[in-house]
Amino acid sequence: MENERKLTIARAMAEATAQEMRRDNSVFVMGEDIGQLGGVYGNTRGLWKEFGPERVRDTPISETAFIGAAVGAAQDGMRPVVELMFVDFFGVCMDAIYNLMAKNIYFSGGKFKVPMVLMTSVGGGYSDGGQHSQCLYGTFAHLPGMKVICPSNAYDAKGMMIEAIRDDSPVVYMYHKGLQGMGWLGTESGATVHTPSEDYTVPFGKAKVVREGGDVTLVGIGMSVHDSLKAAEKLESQGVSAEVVDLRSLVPLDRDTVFNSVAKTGRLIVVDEDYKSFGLTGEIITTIAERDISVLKASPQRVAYPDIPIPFSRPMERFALPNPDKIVAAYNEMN
Amino acid sequence: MENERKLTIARAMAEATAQEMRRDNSVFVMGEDIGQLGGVYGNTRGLWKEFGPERVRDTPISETAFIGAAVGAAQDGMRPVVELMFVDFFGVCMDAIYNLMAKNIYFSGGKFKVPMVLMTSVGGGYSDGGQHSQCLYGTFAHLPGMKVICPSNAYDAKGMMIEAIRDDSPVVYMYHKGLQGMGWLGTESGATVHTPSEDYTVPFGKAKVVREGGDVTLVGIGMSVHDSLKAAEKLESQGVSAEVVDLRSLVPLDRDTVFNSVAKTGRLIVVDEDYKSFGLTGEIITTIAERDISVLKASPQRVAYPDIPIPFSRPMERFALPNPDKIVAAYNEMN
Amino acid sequence: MVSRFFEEAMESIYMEGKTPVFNMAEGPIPGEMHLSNGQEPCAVGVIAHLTAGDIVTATHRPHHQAIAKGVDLDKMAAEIFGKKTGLSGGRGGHMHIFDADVNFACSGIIGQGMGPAVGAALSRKMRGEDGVAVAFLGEGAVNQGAFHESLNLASVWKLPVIFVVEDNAWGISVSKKQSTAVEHNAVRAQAYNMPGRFIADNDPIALFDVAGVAIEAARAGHGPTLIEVETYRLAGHFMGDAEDYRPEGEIDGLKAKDPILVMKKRLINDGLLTEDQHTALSDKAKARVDAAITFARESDFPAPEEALEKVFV
Amino acid sequence: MVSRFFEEAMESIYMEGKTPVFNMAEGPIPGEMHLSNGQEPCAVGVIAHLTAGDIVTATHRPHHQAIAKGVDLDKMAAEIFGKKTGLSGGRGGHMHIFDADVNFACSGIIGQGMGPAVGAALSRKMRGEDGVAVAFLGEGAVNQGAFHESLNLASVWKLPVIFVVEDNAWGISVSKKQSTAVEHNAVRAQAYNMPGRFIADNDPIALFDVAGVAIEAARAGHGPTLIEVETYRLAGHFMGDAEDYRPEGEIDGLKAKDPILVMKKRLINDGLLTEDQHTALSDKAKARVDAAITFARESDFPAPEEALEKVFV
Ligand SMILES: Cc1ncc(C[n+]2csc(CCOP(=O)(O)OP(=O)(O)O)c2C)c(N)n1
Ligand SMILES: Cc1ncc(C[n+]2csc(CCOP(=O)(O)OP(=O)(O)O)c2C)c(N)n1
Ligand SMILES: [Mg+2]
Ligand SMILES: [Mg+2]
Repeated sequence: MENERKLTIARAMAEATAQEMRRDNSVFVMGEDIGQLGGVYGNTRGLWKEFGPERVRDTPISETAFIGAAVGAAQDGMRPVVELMFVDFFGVCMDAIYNLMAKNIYFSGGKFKVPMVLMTSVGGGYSDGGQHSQCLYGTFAHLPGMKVICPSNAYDAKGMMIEAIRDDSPVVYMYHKGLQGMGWLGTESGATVHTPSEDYTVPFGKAKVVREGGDVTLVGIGMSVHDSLKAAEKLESQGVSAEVVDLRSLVPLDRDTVFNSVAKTGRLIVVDEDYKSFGLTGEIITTIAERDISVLKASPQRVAYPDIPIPFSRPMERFALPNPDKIVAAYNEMN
Repeated sequence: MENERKLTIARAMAEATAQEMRRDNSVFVMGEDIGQLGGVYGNTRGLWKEFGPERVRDTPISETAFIGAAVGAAQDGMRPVVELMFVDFFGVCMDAIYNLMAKNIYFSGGKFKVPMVLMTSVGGGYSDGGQHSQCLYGTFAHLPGMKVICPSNAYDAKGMMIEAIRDDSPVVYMYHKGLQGMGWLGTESGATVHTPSEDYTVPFGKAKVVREGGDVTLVGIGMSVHDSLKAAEKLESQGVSAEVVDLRSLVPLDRDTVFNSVAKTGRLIVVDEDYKSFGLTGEIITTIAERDISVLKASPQRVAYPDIPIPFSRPMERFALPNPDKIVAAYNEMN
Repeated sequence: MVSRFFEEAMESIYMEGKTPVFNMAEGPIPGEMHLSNGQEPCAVGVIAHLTAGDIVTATHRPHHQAIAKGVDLDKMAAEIFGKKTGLSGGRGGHMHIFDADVNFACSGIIGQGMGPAVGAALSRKMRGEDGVAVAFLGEGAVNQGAFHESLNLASVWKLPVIFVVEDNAWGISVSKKQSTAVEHNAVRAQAYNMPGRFIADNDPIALFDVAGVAIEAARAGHGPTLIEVETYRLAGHFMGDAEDYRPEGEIDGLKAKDPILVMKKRLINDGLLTEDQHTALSDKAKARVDAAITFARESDFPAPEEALEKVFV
Repeated sequence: MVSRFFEEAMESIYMEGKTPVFNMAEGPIPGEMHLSNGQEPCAVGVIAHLTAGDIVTATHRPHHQAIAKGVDLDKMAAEIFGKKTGLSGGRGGHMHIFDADVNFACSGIIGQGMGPAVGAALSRKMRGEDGVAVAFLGEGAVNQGAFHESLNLASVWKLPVIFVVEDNAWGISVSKKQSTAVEHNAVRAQAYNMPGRFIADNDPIALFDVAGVAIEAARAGHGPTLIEVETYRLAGHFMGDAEDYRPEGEIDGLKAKDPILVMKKRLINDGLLTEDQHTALSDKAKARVDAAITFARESDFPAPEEALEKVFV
């Protein structure tokens, strides 16, 4: 039945992009291996066949040039959807991203629009080593001028992609490899959900309470939402009722939803696959602490990636990644 | 008298580098305009004359190549001191910094050493616009594998430079333009202090209580230490005794000193010229909150740069920058 | 026809060389100030071929390029003064001159404008609309990775974009010789399978001709061209630069070649301009600039809180 | 002499082509796996001239380069298996093979090895010590900005460094034609005022000769050389690549040109090798590889907490 149609995130992203491309000629896709190959993570599959190589453009390995070009095209009336294959590669093109894409609206006093989507894969867990497994949520969210989002499931993935393409400001669309639903990568089945075939948008800056509970609030994004949900199940069997908040977007950040949840539960654990220090976990905890510390019944905790490069070897990588057991342990150790 | 000799930070950095270059032939300096010009911010003045163009090497505007080259030279037994003229330019060479310089020790299991210093100017306040005024403390401190430091005065600047040059791991040495003591830039006189002429080191990972107080802890780094000290004076006249902590290094971060201070005062304000969200202020507040929330008598506050690109126009830039009055106001509004 | 262009060019050249905006570093105009004195021919020789619909991406030294492109002079001056009436309400400043009406953008990061120029050209090509993009850069910027990536991309996709290198022999204090493996950057065009042209001696006429051919080729779908112009930086890198690194006598030598004076002499010698006409043009240009400065001075500063606006649209 | 090099080369070539490490993507070896089958000549033809003291920076496809450089085969296999006995105790993995003993480093970021090679060469030059650095890269990597910056820098400073482009015609699914404005990357050497040499048809002997000249020139202080080698990627970009983008018949055509087989035939035809000698060499290489695999398999995994060590030294 149509309304029970389930998609992977990869297919949801591709479908959203295709629908927008049909609707609006100014939308086009650009990046490495996003053409005939359909994207290393499947998120452009089918587009090359339908729209051809002019609108689904494979690029040289020249991220600075093609992301810069996307900015120029966006300013000139196009709506590029550009892929940075792995977020780990941001270092070769960050100037085009944070100093150009993210700032030209401001520098022009709002007279230039920069309607572009920069999509990029994040996350590890499959032994791809220290230059192919990072999340870097904090790195992007820290720098002003770009919206930063990451869906945890296919429904959001589609709606947020359409929202991103229609936005006149630049959007960094992060998608987690472990949620993509690619056969050759282990995948989280919870990400493959009912996804309507018509177009719809999911607005940015609205976190979602994906599980209600009264004893502790677990906050995550992307993969860590699923870790949190699994931890909530485990806590349930301990008689603890956990609420889980899926941030969905980091910029803009829905501080109210997180605050309201913590105001209710009194306890907060932030779960993050990005590096621990100077990042997402600190921001979320501070959001509560600076607003009203009295809502906290215990010291808030974080379950995050340690401040180390990502190790290749499986036991070491597993040790470093967040997981449901660590979340449960963090709860049990809360004072 | 010798022991009352005062230096600017710029001169202290140059003196430290010269002393290490005399001591150790493997030390050399590389960057744009660090030769005959002596560095745009004066921190290599005199070196070219003493050591010549082989050891004080002007480079093309090729940050990726010369920072990458510094890594290669460091791995091969040299001790490069490299300059990225403004931290704002990190985007053109961040791969060489965070994915290469910061990770090769780990990737090699500690068998490669990467003894290099990447010095870079930070900070605004003189209307240099949105691509020449950033601090980006959080951006660098978030990514593992590099030490990240910033002196607030010439004494520390010299000792930390010598410490950095002798370190076998990469050190990002940020210096604040407004503290450099360059005639043509407004300068903070509190940064120009007694600096011994002999060599000495200031260890990383030790914050310094630069003013003792009992009612509130103000935490800063670089310029924000001076803002905090001025705020402390103002608070004093209100009858409030403020303790000021100069972090000095972000990686490693001396969490204990901050915690102990807040445990004593019960109140915390973090001052930061870097963007507010997902950065330094969140990390410091969380450091306290996660360890023991009960030491906090009021919601901790932050006085930081808003999440906007840096505006050029003077009234707008002044509005956005932290300053002593904002710190005092934050204290007065604390619940 | 050519003479009309000459005069248009003259007007701009003259204005730029004299624009008093360029002489202020302190007081009302804080921050870095990169003057383009001496480099005017590079801008006018190329931009004279462009319409408002064409795209220019400029550098940290953008005034001559902006004026030649027809950026609103009042608003530009006001922007440089940080006023509310400035092009972007004071958010950008001297290194961030943006004028959507004439498709002009710039940036303070070396080499950053090249990608956007390629993209704007792509945009026109995809929509089948007329339009050429011109990216200006210094000879120092040629050694930045963005140059290589952008020229390759422009060539592979055969886009209507022109790269103009203003070779003033210096990147701040680092000479071209110290920084660049080739004598002429024009030869680097070979690495991208595109034409590379060298214009000696800051000559706006020669540049005008070469740029005309390149721009016509671009409009006709024949792809990009790289143009290198030998030019002169008559001032310091930025205001306040002591320039100790310059060999003795260099500046005096260059001042004798001031393109504004050279051009004046040439036009008068060729009988295309009389002293009187020159004075009239000169007065007109000066008046225009004075008006812009007055506008800028008299405009209000933005309200401080406006800093928080226009991060997103 | 030449024949001795031939045999050394043969040995390495043969070993690599047969190295069973390369054929495992799942189970004991997770993560991406980029095989170098078919590209062995590029590595041996150059590295045969190097000593352990010389420097090599390799790519995401590093096995052939590592083996030719003399990286400890046991420890390398163990690293790829993620074992404690691996070169870096399992922290690096297949894209991060580091062996300080033979000055070998690599990286998973396209173009990242070029800067470090320039720097290592600078280090030797500054200390007046012998040593050449060789940076390997793919033809796709040539379009990355780091290429341009590094070649220019190496040339301006006249450093002993060789850039070797392994042109296998593909960057994952994007063909060289789609990505590169010139037919031969060797011509790009002109943009850096350095020699550019092209080696056709994956020929290790021709490469050996050209590399010898280049390396000797580098050692003699004459600066860098760019070498482009036409080579063949016999496998997918990484294990699991369906390769739908390849034109029909391409792989079969390439397989017929498998350099290991070609070389064997050539040596036997030239009377430099007998079938028996070949079998003996082949057995020896296989045994060496088997031993490395056994070592890797039998080694222990690191303790999970070791992940926290070696961030700094
Ligand atoms: C990526 C980057 N690196 C360094 C700088 C600092 N910087 C500003 S202008 C300049 C020199 C530029 O030389 P050139 O390109 O020749 O232009 P010119 O100043 O001569 O007009 C440098 C190094 C910068 N703005 N961006
Ligand atoms: C900066 C960067 N961009 C993209 C990638 C993803 N990537 C890995 S290998 C590859 C293709 C490389 O092609 P080439 O340089 O020809 O080497 P080959 O794989 O053919 O050996 C790409 C695009 C990367 N690792 N780094
Ligand atoms: Mg120049
Ligand atoms: Mg290739």
